[in-house]
Amino acid sequence: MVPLDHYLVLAMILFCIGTLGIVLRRNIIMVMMSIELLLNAINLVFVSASTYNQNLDGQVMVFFVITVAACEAAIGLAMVIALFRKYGTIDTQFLRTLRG
Amino acid sequence: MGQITIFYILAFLATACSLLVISSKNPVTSAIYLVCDLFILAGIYASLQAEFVAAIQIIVYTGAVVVLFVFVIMLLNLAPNEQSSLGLKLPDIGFTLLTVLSFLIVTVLLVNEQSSVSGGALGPPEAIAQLGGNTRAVGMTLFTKFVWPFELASFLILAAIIGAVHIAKKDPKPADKAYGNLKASNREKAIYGSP
Amino acid sequence: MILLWILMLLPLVGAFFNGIILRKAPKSISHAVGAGTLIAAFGCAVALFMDFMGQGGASKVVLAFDWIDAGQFQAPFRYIVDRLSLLMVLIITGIGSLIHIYAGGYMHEEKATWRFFSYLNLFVFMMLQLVLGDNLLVMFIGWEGVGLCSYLLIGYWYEEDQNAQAGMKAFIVNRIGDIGFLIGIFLTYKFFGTISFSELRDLVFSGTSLTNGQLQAVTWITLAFFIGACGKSAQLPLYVWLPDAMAGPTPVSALIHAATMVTAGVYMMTRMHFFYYLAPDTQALVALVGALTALFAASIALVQTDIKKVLAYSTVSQLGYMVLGCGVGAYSAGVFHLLTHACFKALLFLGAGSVIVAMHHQQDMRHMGGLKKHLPMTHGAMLMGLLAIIGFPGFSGFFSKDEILWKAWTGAGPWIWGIAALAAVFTSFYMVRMFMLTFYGKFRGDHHTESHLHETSWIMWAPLIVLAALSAGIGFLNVPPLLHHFIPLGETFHHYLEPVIAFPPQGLLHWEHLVAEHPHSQEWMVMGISVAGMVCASLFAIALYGKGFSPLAESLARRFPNAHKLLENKYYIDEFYDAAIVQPLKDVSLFLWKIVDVSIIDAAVNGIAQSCALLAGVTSFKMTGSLHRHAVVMIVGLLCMLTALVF
Amino acid sequence: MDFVNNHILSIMTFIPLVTALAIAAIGNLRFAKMVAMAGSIAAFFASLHVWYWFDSQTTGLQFVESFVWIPTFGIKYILGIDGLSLLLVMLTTFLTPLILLSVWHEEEPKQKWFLALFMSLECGMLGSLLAFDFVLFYIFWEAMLIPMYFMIGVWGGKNRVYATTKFIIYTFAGSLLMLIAGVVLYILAYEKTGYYSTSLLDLYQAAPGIRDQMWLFVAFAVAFAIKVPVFPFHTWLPDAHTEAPTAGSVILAGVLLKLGTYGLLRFAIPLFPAATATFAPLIMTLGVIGIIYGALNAWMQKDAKKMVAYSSVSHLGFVVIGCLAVVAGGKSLSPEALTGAVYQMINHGISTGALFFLVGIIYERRHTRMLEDFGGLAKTMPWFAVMLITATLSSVGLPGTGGFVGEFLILLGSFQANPLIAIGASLGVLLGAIYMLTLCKKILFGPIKHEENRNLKDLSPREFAYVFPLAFLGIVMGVFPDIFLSKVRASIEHLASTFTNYRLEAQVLSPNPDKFTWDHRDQNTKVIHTISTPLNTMNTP
Amino acid sequence: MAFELPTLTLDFLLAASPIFLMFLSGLVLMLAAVSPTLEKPGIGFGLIGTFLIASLGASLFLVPLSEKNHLAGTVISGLISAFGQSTILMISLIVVLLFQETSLKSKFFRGEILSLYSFCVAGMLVMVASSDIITLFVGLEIASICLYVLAGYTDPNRKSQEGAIKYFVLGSFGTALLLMGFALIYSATGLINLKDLVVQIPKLADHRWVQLGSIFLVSGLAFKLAMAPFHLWAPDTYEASPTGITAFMATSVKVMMIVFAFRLFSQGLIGAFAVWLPALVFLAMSSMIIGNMMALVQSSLKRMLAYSSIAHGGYMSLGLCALGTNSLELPLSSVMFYLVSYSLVSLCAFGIIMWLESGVENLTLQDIQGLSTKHPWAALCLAASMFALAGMPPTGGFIAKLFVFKAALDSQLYSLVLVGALGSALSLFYYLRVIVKMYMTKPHATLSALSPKPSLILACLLGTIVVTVLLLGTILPEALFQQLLKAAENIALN
Repeated sequence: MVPLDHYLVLAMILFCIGTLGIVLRRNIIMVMMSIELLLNAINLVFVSASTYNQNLDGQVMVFFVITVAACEAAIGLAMVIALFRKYGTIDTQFLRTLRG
Repeated sequence: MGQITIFYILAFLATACSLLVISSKNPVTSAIYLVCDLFILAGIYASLQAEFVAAIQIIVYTGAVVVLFVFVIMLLNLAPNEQSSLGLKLPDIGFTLLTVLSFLIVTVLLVNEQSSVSGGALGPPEAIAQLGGNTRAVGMTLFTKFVWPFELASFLILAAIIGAVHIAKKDPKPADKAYGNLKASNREKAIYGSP
Repeated sequence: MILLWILMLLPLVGAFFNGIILRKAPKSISHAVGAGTLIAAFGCAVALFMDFMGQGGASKVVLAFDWIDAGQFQAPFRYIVDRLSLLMVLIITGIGSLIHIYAGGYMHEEKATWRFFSYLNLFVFMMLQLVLGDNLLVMFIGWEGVGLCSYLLIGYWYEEDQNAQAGMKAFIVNRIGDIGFLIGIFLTYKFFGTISFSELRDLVFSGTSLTNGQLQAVTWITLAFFIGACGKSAQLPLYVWLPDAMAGPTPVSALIHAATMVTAGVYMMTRMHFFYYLAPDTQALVALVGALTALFAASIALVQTDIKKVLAYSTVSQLGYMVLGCGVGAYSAGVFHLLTHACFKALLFLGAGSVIVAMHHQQDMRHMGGLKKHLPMTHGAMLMGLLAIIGFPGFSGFFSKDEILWKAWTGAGPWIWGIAALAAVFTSFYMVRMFMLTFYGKFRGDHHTESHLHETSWIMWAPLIVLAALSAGIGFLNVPPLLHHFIPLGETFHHYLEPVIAFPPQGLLHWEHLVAEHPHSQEWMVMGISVAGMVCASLFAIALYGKGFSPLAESLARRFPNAHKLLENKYYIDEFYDAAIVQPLKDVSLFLWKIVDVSIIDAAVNGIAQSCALLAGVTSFKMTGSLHRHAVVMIVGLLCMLTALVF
Repeated sequence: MDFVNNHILSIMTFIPLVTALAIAAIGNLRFAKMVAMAGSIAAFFASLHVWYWFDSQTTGLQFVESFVWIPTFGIKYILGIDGLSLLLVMLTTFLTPLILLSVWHEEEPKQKWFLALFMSLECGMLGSLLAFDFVLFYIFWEAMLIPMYFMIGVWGGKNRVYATTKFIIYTFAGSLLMLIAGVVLYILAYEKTGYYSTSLLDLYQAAPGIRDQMWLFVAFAVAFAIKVPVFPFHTWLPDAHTEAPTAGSVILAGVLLKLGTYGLLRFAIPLFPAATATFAPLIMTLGVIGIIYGALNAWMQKDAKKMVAYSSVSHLGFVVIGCLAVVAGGKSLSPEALTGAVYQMINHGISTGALFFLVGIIYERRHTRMLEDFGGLAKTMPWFAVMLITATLSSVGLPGTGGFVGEFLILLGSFQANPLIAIGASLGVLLGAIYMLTLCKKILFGPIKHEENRNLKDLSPREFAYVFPLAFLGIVMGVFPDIFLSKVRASIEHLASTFTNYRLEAQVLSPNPDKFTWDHRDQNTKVIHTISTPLNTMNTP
Repeated sequence: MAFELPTLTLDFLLAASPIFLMFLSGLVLMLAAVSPTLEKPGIGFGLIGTFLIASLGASLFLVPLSEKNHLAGTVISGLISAFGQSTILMISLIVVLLFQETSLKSKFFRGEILSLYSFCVAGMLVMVASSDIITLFVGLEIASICLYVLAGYTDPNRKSQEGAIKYFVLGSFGTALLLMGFALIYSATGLINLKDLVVQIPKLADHRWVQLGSIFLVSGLAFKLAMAPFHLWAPDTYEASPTGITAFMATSVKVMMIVFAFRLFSQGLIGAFAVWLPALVFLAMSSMIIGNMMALVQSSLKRMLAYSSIAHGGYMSLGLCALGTNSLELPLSSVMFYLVSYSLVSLCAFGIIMWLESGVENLTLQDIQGLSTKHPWAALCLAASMFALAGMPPTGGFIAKLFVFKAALDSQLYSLVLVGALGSALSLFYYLRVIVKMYMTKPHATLSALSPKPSLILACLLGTIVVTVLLLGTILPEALFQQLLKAAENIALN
């Protein structure tokens, strides 16, 4: 049996990678894909914990997380499209008029 | 034994794919790696006897969400220079890597051999099997204990749809576009006096 | 005691009427009110005196009303009526009346004299507070009150910058002394629990002896009060205000800066004599300061050319004598000199005032000369004053000054006596010089002035006559035993004050020499030397200045240019004070304001705010609005919280 | 009538506020002025009522009104008056009508708001003088800042924004420290008494341990020191005074600064006697520095108003010294010095108020306050000269004026506590004369250098009417101080004795003063408060 | 284990009626948007107003006095929920009224926007009425997703889009943090309801994953509450969004998250007090410092208020920090009091800005120079709200601050309170700057560009708010506080 901690550490590693993606990539779509990575890391924790705790609530949670992920993706991508249509770019460098 | 080996292989693959996701120059490539990643994770879920989740991971996540990404990437057809550049300057990157690394170290430091307690209300896998398997058990939970959030999820999706439609729809009144400029010029007029 | 209240309130009423109600009234009315109230007050004083002496002359204490009462501290408006205070009251009201009368003539050319008489009356009121107060605090009211009136009167012609400046100087220098006075009060209260003269006196003279701590404190107390006296009575080193105070109208100089106010220090020391007797160390210092002041001021007066300045330095010098008298324990001698000095110095000042009026406010003796024929009355009166001040045998100054010199010889030794005697010689010289330069020789002023020279009106010379008579005769109140053989009069004045001035039991051993017998030969010798010195100095002065500035006088000045210059510039004391105290203080103040206050304290206060804003500005600049940077900050925050967990 | 008698303090406090609201609602400026004047006079009469019925023999609070305001936290609405506050209350109600008179001629429409602000300021001042509940006091104390802020900021001089911002933030920062300390004290009191109450009378029972007292005292003292202002915290004052309109300066110098010293007497000292005894030398030293420093600074000023402002720093130094003259080896406060301090507060309010009025009067005529622009005004404005000299003399503490009584008693009392301090402070008497007479000389005396000064009008009857009472009172206070002192005597002796009793008690209650811990739960200091301080006639629930 | 379909009780229907009403409102408005005849601002206003009032009424009057669980604990009715719901609804109503009188009227009162607005409110209502992690998450997401759209696309322009995207990206990251926290705690306990955690967590306080999870949870919470250093989205988004939405975000999101924090800290994680307290103290301190300091240098009013709201988040969490050491009731009710007073005041300030903005896009300090001469009453309201935000007596802001300080001092958080006090002093500076500009500076030319329409509704509304805030500082505090105390007891007993 793989200890639960292994799953959690894997999740943490994925979470960190996702975070790095958010921090480093300038392309908004890439940033959003990194967010998906984060959500996957979370799902991994929920699923593994659910199994180890012999409790299905975690898996139900994953269901909702996936739903939310879909919704967020929809909204986010809509925003990206709107932005691109109007200004022709989806570079985060473009989004720096608000500052201070 | 075998389980552990499989886990490590999958874990390695997942990490590798994730790294490729964030490091690929082309978003499409990234998306492909993301799909791979999701599949691998689905494998892990399956190995954890969470078949239902593994299934929706593939169907919904991979089938819908990532495809949506790919679709949008295609739609936008980005110029190459916008695909690859990094969001931070070099010193910042070093700093960030350091931060994230230390974050990881801290996390790993935190790990100890404490075993988690089981607050399980469901019982061992046999109980799940008795209920008719994982999918049915999850379904039952979803529709009894979590019926309220489940219903709410519909509103969530509805809200997302409305939002997405509102965002993506073309501006019905193009005149409005100039509104901001108008306001700006209004102020300038006030400052410099009208000609 | 109703007389006492009337006596005290009359000047106040006069001041009030003149100052508030009669502002638009003609000059004659304000003069009448001013002088009238004072004459009435003098009348009251005389009646009070008669009444008092009729009742045997024992001290009385009268309460007006409560003043300050806080914690254990009490200072009611309580007045002491005794031989000393009544004597002072008589001097103040008597000479005051004469000067008020005279002032009517002197201020004839002024447009509005209500202010002048109001101040003058107020001054008398304050002076009465000073001398009658039974506790130190009531005395202090008068003490500062006369200072205020002096300030106002010196600056009476305020349109001249330097007059206002002189008034301020007087007030501030006096304040230095006042701090000493205040500290004296605090010490007294701390160690004796009361500040009432009568109670302190009872305490000192009562059977219970003072503790060692109290005895030590007495030294400090007396020192502190002496600082006060130095300020008010223009002793070294605080005398500098008095010469400048001559900027005021001459009657003011006569009343305040010669006859009354400046003697307040002497009066106060006499009031506190039981303390001074307990502190021989202080006494020694007092005597030294008195003698030095006498000599120092007299030496400056030798070369002054401004008639009022000469008289001013002369006043300082004479005050030195009085203080010397106090210092050697001869309080009654000091007070006696105070009395005679009040008469002859008032006379001299008023005479000088007449001269000045006649000269159209020309005060420089270099432009006078030969006024005798134009101002015969003034000349005559001033001659009396001159003889009195130089101590011509038979005149008042002779008796009073001689007693002080003799007590100095016996009490403080030949050195102090020598200084005082030398000062007496100088006095004779400069007074005769002044007299000669003014009244004899040829007129040195311009023709226009000469054509208008004439004797002053009776209102001005009448008081002079009275004062001249007093200056000549008042000395006989106290004839020393040595001369009883020639003049069959006793030590009336000495006996009069005897009940008031006494040695406290614990201080007696320091003062045995005062009551000891001394051989008459010594006394004759001391007297002889001073009379001889006086005569020589006078003759020398006549020789030098009898016909104006003789070539000899000028050659002397040329022979000793440094000494002459030093004296002419008053030893550069004013300049010294300015450079050593005033300027540094100003520099420090400027430093405190410009550097400490603005650039350090205020800058620190503002700096806190500014540094916050600066920090925020830098942060704001660094936050470039980049999404990624925002995320990094979040991660750093998370990491911070996590680190707390690990450690 | 019973209602009035029972609630006279509330009535007095809130008449101005109601007036302010009424003024805000009134459109007509003339009418608004009348209402303001009527309101301020009504408040004055109310205070006269209090003065008349005030029992000067009792040590306790009088005219007490008390009800629980926020029961959950034990915050109460307690108004009361004793000797310490009585005089300041009188001063406040007395100055207000005069100040209103001084702005009577302003015809700008927004002047209405000035009046409203001023009346609400009066409410704040009276409230903080009368409040005997910490939170209530704090509310009035802070609320007072707002009208003052606007008065300086809107009606002030050229640099007004800087000055007023500095004023309010500085005071506010200090007050916040006090607020924290007050709340801590309130928690400590709860641990002693077992019930929550912010009533001052209950806070007096907190009796914190010696180390705690130190911190709490510092917090309170700093708050009040800023308000006073004590030496290193004073820099807001010259700015605020210089920029404030005349009316603002008068009330600022007249009453607001006194609230700082009043706070010391009412809160910092009786609440933390042990700390007071420890810090007294330090604060007295600061007081002396303030006296000399303020005086020297004042001497150098070229702006008349700034000069008077620095003189306030100097004069308030005396008051601070008087408040903290701890005698008898730290066991008692000197009643003489305390009396002097209280008296000096009033006197400073009157003399400096008059000075600010007078500077304002010439400013109105000449639109400059620079000393070099004047000179020789005694000739053109004789009554002005009389008033200025009177006010000056009172300010320099000439015997026979109120200033002398106050300064003398302070010096006398503090001499018993610490002769060096007193001697240092008495230098202030000398320096005071120097700069005040310089001021007088430069304005009044000397030749008329500027042609504009030749035709200046003397005081108008209105101006005379608001300056004369102050000048007159300055002299009355110097000659008949007992009128005022008799009212405060009992309270002051009580304060001094409370200090003694309470201080002894605090030492008993802190078993181990060396061990310092913030956590009072661990300390065995939960001794039931047996020796109750005989604070006053009021019972707390 | 038996699975039972939950029965719909009347209790549940009543308890959830505010939520139902708001969802219904969303649906109705969405449908109305389809019909061209119905898509008019007036109708939209009427509809949403009606629904909000109805919902508000339901939340106020259909409250059980003690807490009750419905649907397996996914819905909680009780005083705390009622507090959260009614406050959020009140805020929403005020925001709608504010929009009614501004130039954005035609943009805001459109079917899809109003429907999103309703959903958003509904999501918040769900969130405050639950202690189940899944429900909380879904509610939060409904609210967030709607807010992303509302913030950026009510009046889409470059700035608001930028703000929305930043908000979206960072918000998703924040949600991920929160979720990760939930997940880790779940991994250690296997429990999904905060109430159930009460028993488990104390045993597991040393458990590393619980600790890590707590920190993640706190940081997720901090993100949504806009607490430093998780605050950076707030100024950008607040500045870029239409002011009404900014006002809505700055207040109702705070209410939602604070009520969530109540449940989290006073129930779920109370046992792991030692873990999250340092983190929360760190957040509170940095929020008070950074919020107040950064506000000093802002020239845009909205941005300044954004930083100010960050600082206020710090003050509220100061009260939260007091949880766990002492009794719960006082800290809880103090924070609630703070919330109410802060929300009212913020709405007033934003309301004035909204009203003034009709001619100018992003109001800066320069624009309001000399405002008092032209719009004295608006200036007065803004000044009053600035003083209240700064916590000057006699406003409710002061009483709120006092209560929170008291709660924190009760728990010996001296340094924290000291920082809070110093921050307060600092904050006065920038609040005063607004007043300085309005009252003590000569009008700038831009003042004439401001040409708001006089509005009776707005005047009444803002006037009422100002008076209420003043009353909260003088007469009313006890009346409100008693109610809040009851609510707090409600949660503390469970």
